[in-house]
Amino acid sequence: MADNIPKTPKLDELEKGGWPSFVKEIKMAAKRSPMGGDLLGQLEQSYNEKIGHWKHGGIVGVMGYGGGVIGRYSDLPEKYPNISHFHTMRINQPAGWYYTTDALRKICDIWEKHGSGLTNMHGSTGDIILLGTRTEELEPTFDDLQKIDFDIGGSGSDLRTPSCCCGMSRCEWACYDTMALTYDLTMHYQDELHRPAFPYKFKFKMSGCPNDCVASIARADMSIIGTWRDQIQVDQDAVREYAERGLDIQNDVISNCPGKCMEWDGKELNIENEFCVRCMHCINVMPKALRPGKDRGATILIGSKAPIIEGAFLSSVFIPFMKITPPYDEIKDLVDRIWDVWGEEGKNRERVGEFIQRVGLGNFLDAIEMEPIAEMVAHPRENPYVFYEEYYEEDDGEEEEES
Amino acid sequence: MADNIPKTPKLDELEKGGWPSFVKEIKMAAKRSPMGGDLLGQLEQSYNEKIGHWKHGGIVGVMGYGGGVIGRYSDLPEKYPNISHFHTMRINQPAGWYYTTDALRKICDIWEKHGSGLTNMHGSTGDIILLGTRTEELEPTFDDLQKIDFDIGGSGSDLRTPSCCCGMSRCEWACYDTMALTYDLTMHYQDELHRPAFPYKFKFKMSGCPNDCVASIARADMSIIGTWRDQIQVDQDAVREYAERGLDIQNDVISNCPGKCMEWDGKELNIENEFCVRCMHCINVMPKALRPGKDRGATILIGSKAPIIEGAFLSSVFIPFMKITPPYDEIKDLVDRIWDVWGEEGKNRERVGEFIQRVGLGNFLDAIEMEPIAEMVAHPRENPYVFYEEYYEEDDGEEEEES
Amino acid sequence: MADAMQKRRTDYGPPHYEQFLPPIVKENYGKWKYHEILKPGVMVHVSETDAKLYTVRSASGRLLSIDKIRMYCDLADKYCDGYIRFTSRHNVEFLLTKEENIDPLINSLDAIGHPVGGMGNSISAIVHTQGWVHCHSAATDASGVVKCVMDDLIEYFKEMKLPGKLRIALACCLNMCGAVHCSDIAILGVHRRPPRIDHANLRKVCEIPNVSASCPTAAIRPATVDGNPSVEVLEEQCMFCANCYTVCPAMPLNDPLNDGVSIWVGGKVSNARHEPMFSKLAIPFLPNNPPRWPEVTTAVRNLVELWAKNAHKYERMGEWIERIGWPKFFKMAGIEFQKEHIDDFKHAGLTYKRSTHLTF
Amino acid sequence: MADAMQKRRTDYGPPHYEQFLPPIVKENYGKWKYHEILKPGVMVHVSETDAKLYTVRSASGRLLSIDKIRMYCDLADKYCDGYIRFTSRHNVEFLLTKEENIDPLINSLDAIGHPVGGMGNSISAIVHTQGWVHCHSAATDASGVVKCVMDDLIEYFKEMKLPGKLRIALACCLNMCGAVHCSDIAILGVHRRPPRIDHANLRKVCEIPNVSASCPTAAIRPATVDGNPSVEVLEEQCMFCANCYTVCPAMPLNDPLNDGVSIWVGGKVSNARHEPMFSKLAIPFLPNNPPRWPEVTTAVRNLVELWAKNAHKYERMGEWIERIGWPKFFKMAGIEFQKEHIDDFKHAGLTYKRSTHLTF
Ligand code: SRM
Ligand code: SRM
Ligand code: SRM
Ligand code: SRM
Ligand code: SF4
Ligand code: SF4
Ligand code: SF4
Ligand code: SF4
Ligand code: SF4
Ligand code: SF4
Ligand code: SF4
Ligand code: SF4
Repeated sequence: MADNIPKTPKLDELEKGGWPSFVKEIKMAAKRSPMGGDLLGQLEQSYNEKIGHWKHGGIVGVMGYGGGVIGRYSDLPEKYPNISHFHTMRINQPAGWYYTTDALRKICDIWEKHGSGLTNMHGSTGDIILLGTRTEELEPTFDDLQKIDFDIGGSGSDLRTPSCCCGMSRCEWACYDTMALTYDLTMHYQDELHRPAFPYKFKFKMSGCPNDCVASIARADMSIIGTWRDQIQVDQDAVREYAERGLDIQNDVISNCPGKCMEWDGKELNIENEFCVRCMHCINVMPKALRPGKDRGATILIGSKAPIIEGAFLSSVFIPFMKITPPYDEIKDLVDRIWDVWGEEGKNRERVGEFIQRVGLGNFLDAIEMEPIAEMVAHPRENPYVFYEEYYEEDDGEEEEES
Repeated sequence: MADNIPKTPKLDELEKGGWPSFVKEIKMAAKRSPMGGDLLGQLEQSYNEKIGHWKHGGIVGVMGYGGGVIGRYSDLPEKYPNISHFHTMRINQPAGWYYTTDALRKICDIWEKHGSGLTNMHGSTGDIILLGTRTEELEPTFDDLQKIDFDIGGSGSDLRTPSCCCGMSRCEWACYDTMALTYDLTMHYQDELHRPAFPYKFKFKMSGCPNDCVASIARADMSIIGTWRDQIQVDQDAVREYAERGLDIQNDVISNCPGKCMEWDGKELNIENEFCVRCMHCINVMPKALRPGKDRGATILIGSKAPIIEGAFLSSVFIPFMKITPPYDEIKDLVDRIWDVWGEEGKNRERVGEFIQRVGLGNFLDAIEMEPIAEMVAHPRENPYVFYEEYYEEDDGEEEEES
Repeated sequence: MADAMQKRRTDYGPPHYEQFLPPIVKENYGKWKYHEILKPGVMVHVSETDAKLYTVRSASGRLLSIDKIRMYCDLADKYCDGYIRFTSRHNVEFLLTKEENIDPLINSLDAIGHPVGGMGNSISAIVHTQGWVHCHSAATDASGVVKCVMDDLIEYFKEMKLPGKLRIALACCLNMCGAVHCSDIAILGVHRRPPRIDHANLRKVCEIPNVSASCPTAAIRPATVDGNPSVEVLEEQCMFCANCYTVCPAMPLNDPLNDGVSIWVGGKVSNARHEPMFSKLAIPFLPNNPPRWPEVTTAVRNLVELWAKNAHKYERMGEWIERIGWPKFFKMAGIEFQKEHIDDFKHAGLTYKRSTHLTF
Repeated sequence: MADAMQKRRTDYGPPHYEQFLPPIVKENYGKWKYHEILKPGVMVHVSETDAKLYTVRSASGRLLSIDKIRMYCDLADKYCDGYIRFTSRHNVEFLLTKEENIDPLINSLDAIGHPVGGMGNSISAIVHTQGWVHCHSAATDASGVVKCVMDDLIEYFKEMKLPGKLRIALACCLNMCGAVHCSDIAILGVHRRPPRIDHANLRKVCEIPNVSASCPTAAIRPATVDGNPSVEVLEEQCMFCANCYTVCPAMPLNDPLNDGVSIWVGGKVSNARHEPMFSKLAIPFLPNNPPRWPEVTTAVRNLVELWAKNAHKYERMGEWIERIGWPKFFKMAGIEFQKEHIDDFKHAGLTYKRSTHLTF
């Protein structure tokens, strides 16, 4: 039982209010582990001084793995000796973040034994975050995790822990099995996940439909987002029922349709599917009446990331439509080709999206042997600066390689 | 009478067809001046060889003027001696391109006497283009032009000949007097127009309303485009008349309104003017029923240009609304401040739009002592890279100039 | 020992999700037909087999002690046959097959301080990061600010009275771990003082060419200071991205006098209606004012309420602003437009207003 | 002589427009109330004073001999009291007060080969440039291509059977004298061979540092060739902008084997409905095939007709394409999408498709 719980008048203010209190959580943990008490102390000091008290990084890890642990040391180790080490372990969550209470309890037991008793459920990449332990506890923690079959997640310049929306497990709109694909890719790329060998991090995120409930288009180097190729399935009776129950189909649905491809005459909803951009809005508003088509798969996009350095990117279309079925060879082949080129020619700390922008999408496609298609661009070039690679010479009249 | 008219089987093909034939024009001119004949010959050769036959530039001009003449020499002077010199004179058109036949005939007479007899009515900046004469004819031509009060236009790194739409002279939508402003600015800036002293060219174009019939937003360093601040004037009876005569107000007008601010219940047209973006569409479609508001003036935009070097720009909003009334001091003051800063700090061959982009709009505003306003941007920044210029130091707690 | 090494497994990956799925989910996997939100934080999914699955969503706060997780487990054992899940925004979800368990579960969650909600047209949990609790880069705290903002906005979590979904995210530095760059409202910790260089140690802990190369504005140059090979920073060229610090510990930017928070608006991720959008700068700077960050909570509440009052149904923050235009937004929000709002990074020119589409 | 110099005026500027305005225009200046298009190429403006002004618009071809101008003057004297104007697209306009003069005027114009039209939902004259007739930079001819394209499209000038206005522009090189960058359809002369350097003369006619600096891609480097100080071009870095040639005559790009024409679509200038837009690359290259440029006329006609058939009323080319999406446009136009279509200049990343809004 820890007895180093300090006075924290500032933090105590954060025990009030309707939202769950992280201070209460730390205090609970502090009863079990002295780490909690020192964390409270240091944090209260941060609240007084308006500055954090952690040293910069520090490379620590688990044998045989190059990533998955974030080293962290207090910059006031004398004052807060129990958090002089306060490393984080990233544990690869099960796809879709489903657990049995049994599994969760086992994780808690391990973390009670080896760490601070504090977690993030989950980190924003998706891992289970075990928050705060000492270097010498890393290996024993891993030892115990092995026994319950939980492995370490990604960090550093490696594949990061893939994550996905709940997809088919609980959503009627999933256009492919997000959890199955996530599991499969995670297993297939264990080496890349655990041993940083890329120019920089690489993230996969899988969403079952364009609602993108895992924010994949904004934060994954490869975003795999479900969609369909055929017609939206319409149950006209159910549409009429929505209308009768007061839904203003013209204003709420049709005038919000970005494809401008819907008509409603008070009886029939007519969708010109040829111009539907698969935005999901009409389906979202009338889930009982409309459903994605039957010819389902996913759009593969590439390159999103946070702003450092080139400014933030959203992922951009790479494959407009791909059927997503085991053993997922088509995706894996694509991933391998991308990694080969980026791994070879990417600069240190250059995300794949930045790399593509630097070398040019057209050149990148050449390098991975793919054909350019119009779906990859919002619009063709506006400037006339085309790099033609060949020209005719007088003597022959034939197209020549440039000298 | 010239007798050097060559055989031109290729060009003769261009005497056929329904569109006016420039070949016929050259042939007509060739009957008066041997320049025409040699031009036909050289052009036929270009058509055979698929390449032009003019030497690069050449600086020629008229005494006391630094611009207004484009030097041009044939690269086959032995073969086509009559166009060994073939300079162009740019003559400042009257605002709105109105002429009396008397004035036009006098120009023709001068050009018959001194030049090829060929013209462009007009050049794409707006000048009268007198196409083709010899160096020794420049001064005499100018001499004669003086007598009929036509002056030379701009070329090189100077103010270029301003131009405008017909505005109030023939258009019901003109929100300010484009022709009056054009004349006034042209007269006020005669020195800048005639003596290149800028980093690069500078163009004014004035359009009376957002239809922008002189393409000012695309090709003027300063675009002055009429608009209004109050409500669109609506004649409801006339609206109903349009509807009765078959105009589909919902589909043709309302669903095309970018402000999404119109409603039509079959009887009254309701415009929420607060959200109207002054696009002109509804007015364009129903000119008898709708008119721009009464509180009229112009939006001043800055910086458009063709692609060389930074890529093409459209002009961007600088002053959302300005009353445009003589003596136009507010505009002139703005212009002077812009020219001062750009003239001082612009690089050689850097248009003002490129300059602003290079130094940053915010810094440019500081330099010309203007406040930033939200109307200047399509949206605020998306990246977090703010250059704060000051920070607090420990010792004083006061904001400090950067060291 | 060799034996031990051989037994030590690696690369076995996460447990297969299937073993964690409740039986009803396994049976109806891929067969869900539609869903309905029954009340705040509660929805039902109906399967083609007519099975019904009830979901109760509850705020977790994300930073959880093992004690709390065990409490969750107790509830899941009692009401959900021992199954539980978390969402992509770090809420906890209880999956029920018995409708009558919903209210008792909600009451039990309330009792341990975990409100139910965040579904439909509401504000869900704030996606956030580590802050002073764990990260070396933080320009503000994460959990603390989130707690204050959500305490203040809790009604919008618990009820569904907004025009559409509103997603808030917080990141404690420009690395933006999370989705700050694409959120309806984003709270971003910012530095405003150039790195203070530890000249004595720099060469020992960092490679000078790497440090120089790390700066996107080329503000860092090799220099000799007090006889030590080190670097210097052209302060007027620094925009406080902290990329140099990520690369080199001897370049810290953290600074209590100048660190604080900026507020961004109008981003979105989903493809519903409008294409995804980036968040845009609304308020360049608010001070760090722990423990309750009143300036930040007020600013966020004002933005939420302005949007709630004025947006059309289904219009996300960014869609609403796009319709009314940024000048109107700044006017209505009472935010002064400043130089800081004008982009001056690589694609700045593309953010200038290049048309006369203006309102007055 | 001194006397003569004193009398030589400069800077007197253009004549004041007022002296050239027909009396009806002077009287109703700023008082126009509405207008109506009566038939192709003919409109009436009605004033608040009830005065009526008829305008007849006729194609001039722009390159005019003084003979033709004199013929115009004769017609203007006969039908318009000696007044005449030209438009911003280089058509000639006759302003009439007597309705009965309209048809005789049209007939006289027809007789001298100048069709009437270009008003309302039609194709007006092509804004164009000098080409081989006068410019040193031209990668194609201007007047010739324009003549061929308009001969082919003349029905659309003479009639008003299009969904909206369609503006075509041509420029003979990347300097784009005109409005090629913002036209519904643009025809642009392009070079495709790097400058061929006149090493013997370069130093005499140009300053080497200026030449190097002129290249936006930094493809030009100082070099000594055959003992002459000159420059060399890294050919794979050249995108044929000809900026070096503008600065230095010893760097010509004109080349019969590689010069030709590219086609661009979807630009607009007016603020009507959609904000102004740039033209975008449709066809990267078509050969120069004088005198009738059949590849170009066919390509342009196909684009016009595709748009005419599929666009909604009032939809300009770019608005139509934006609604249906570029992939559909390429498919419908039968144009193969190629590497050349993908932007790779400074803001290239912003042209990538960053959403799942796709059609199939
Ligand atoms: C723990 C976590 C935040 C959280 O509280 O959830 C986190 C924490 C850190 N991130 Fe992150 N990132 C975390 C998700 C993200 C995300 C979100 C995501 O993955 O969906 C992003 C934005 C998306 C992206 O990848 O672009 C993100 C973008 C960054 C960046 C900027 C990368 C870039 O290319 O722009 C850095 C800087 C770096 O890599 O050097 C960074 C660096 C860091 C470091 C390692 C700090 C550093 O400078 O070395 C942080 C360690 C904090 C600590 O002390 O624990 N973190 N980081 C998230 C990982 C948990 C997990 O594994 O589940
Ligand atoms: C005559 C004219 C084309 C025509 O047939 O109408 C013309 C002709 C030339 N232009 Fe132009 N420009 C002409 C209007 C334009 C326009 C349109 C406009 O003014 O509305 C533009 C695009 C708008 C703009 O200013 O950006 C234009 C953009 C250029 C450029 C690119 C400038 C840039 O910043 O991107 C150059 C290159 C240069 O300045 O070195 C250029 C250069 C030239 C030169 C002087 C060639 C050169 O490299 O030095 C051409 C001389 C041709 C000749 O032999 O007669 N011309 N030029 C137009 C002037 C006539 C007049 O005074 O009325
Ligand atoms: C005469 C002229 C102005 C001048 O001072 O010379 C003119 C005159 C008129 N324009 Fe224009 N426009 C003239 C060039 C332009 C240009 C500039 C250009 O083409 O380079 C534009 C911008 C084009 C663009 O967006 O790319 C232009 C965009 C408009 C529009 C907007 C059309 C749209 O839907 O985008 C209107 C409104 C309409 O027609 O409904 C308009 C309307 C008009 C009206 C109806 C205005 C009026 O009430 O008198 C005039 C007759 C229209 C017609 O021709 O159908 N005018 N108009 C120009 C005739 C050029 C020609 O010979 O064809
Ligand atoms: C549980 C969860 C997925 C998961 O595997 O964890 C989920 C579940 C559902 N989402 Fe989501 N979304 C979830 C995160 C997201 C995210 C990601 C995020 O917020 O970071 C987004 C993108 C947000 C954005 O655009 O910024 C997201 C955008 C949507 C949308 C589009 C809303 C819009 O109009 O833009 C819908 C459709 C709707 O609600 O009408 C949707 C709809 C749904 C439905 C109705 C799908 C279904 O039929 O089951 C689920 C319940 C909706 C609800 O909460 O109101 N879901 N949803 C995530 C819950 C997060 C939470 O705890 O609040
Ligand atoms: S992304 Fe689509 S499939 Fe996945 S949970 Fe969200 S709505 Fe369902
Ligand atoms: S999914 Fe979106 S684009 Fe398609 S019909 Fe529905 S609302 Fe329109
Ligand atoms: S720009 Fe406006 S005012 Fe000028 S001619 Fe065109 S429609 Fe009339
Ligand atoms: S001018 Fe344009 S924005 Fe304004 S009401 Fe008319 S159509 Fe709408
Ligand atoms: S956003 Fe910055 S400070 Fe916060 S956890 Fe990520 S890297 Fe650390
Ligand atoms: S904070 Fe960023 S801009 Fe400033 S010196 Fe460091 S890397 Fe350069
Ligand atoms: S577009 Fe080029 S070739 Fe044509 S006139 Fe202008 S500068 Fe000369
Ligand atoms: S044509 Fe343009 S890109 Fe090529 S060398 Fe000359 S300046 Fe450089």
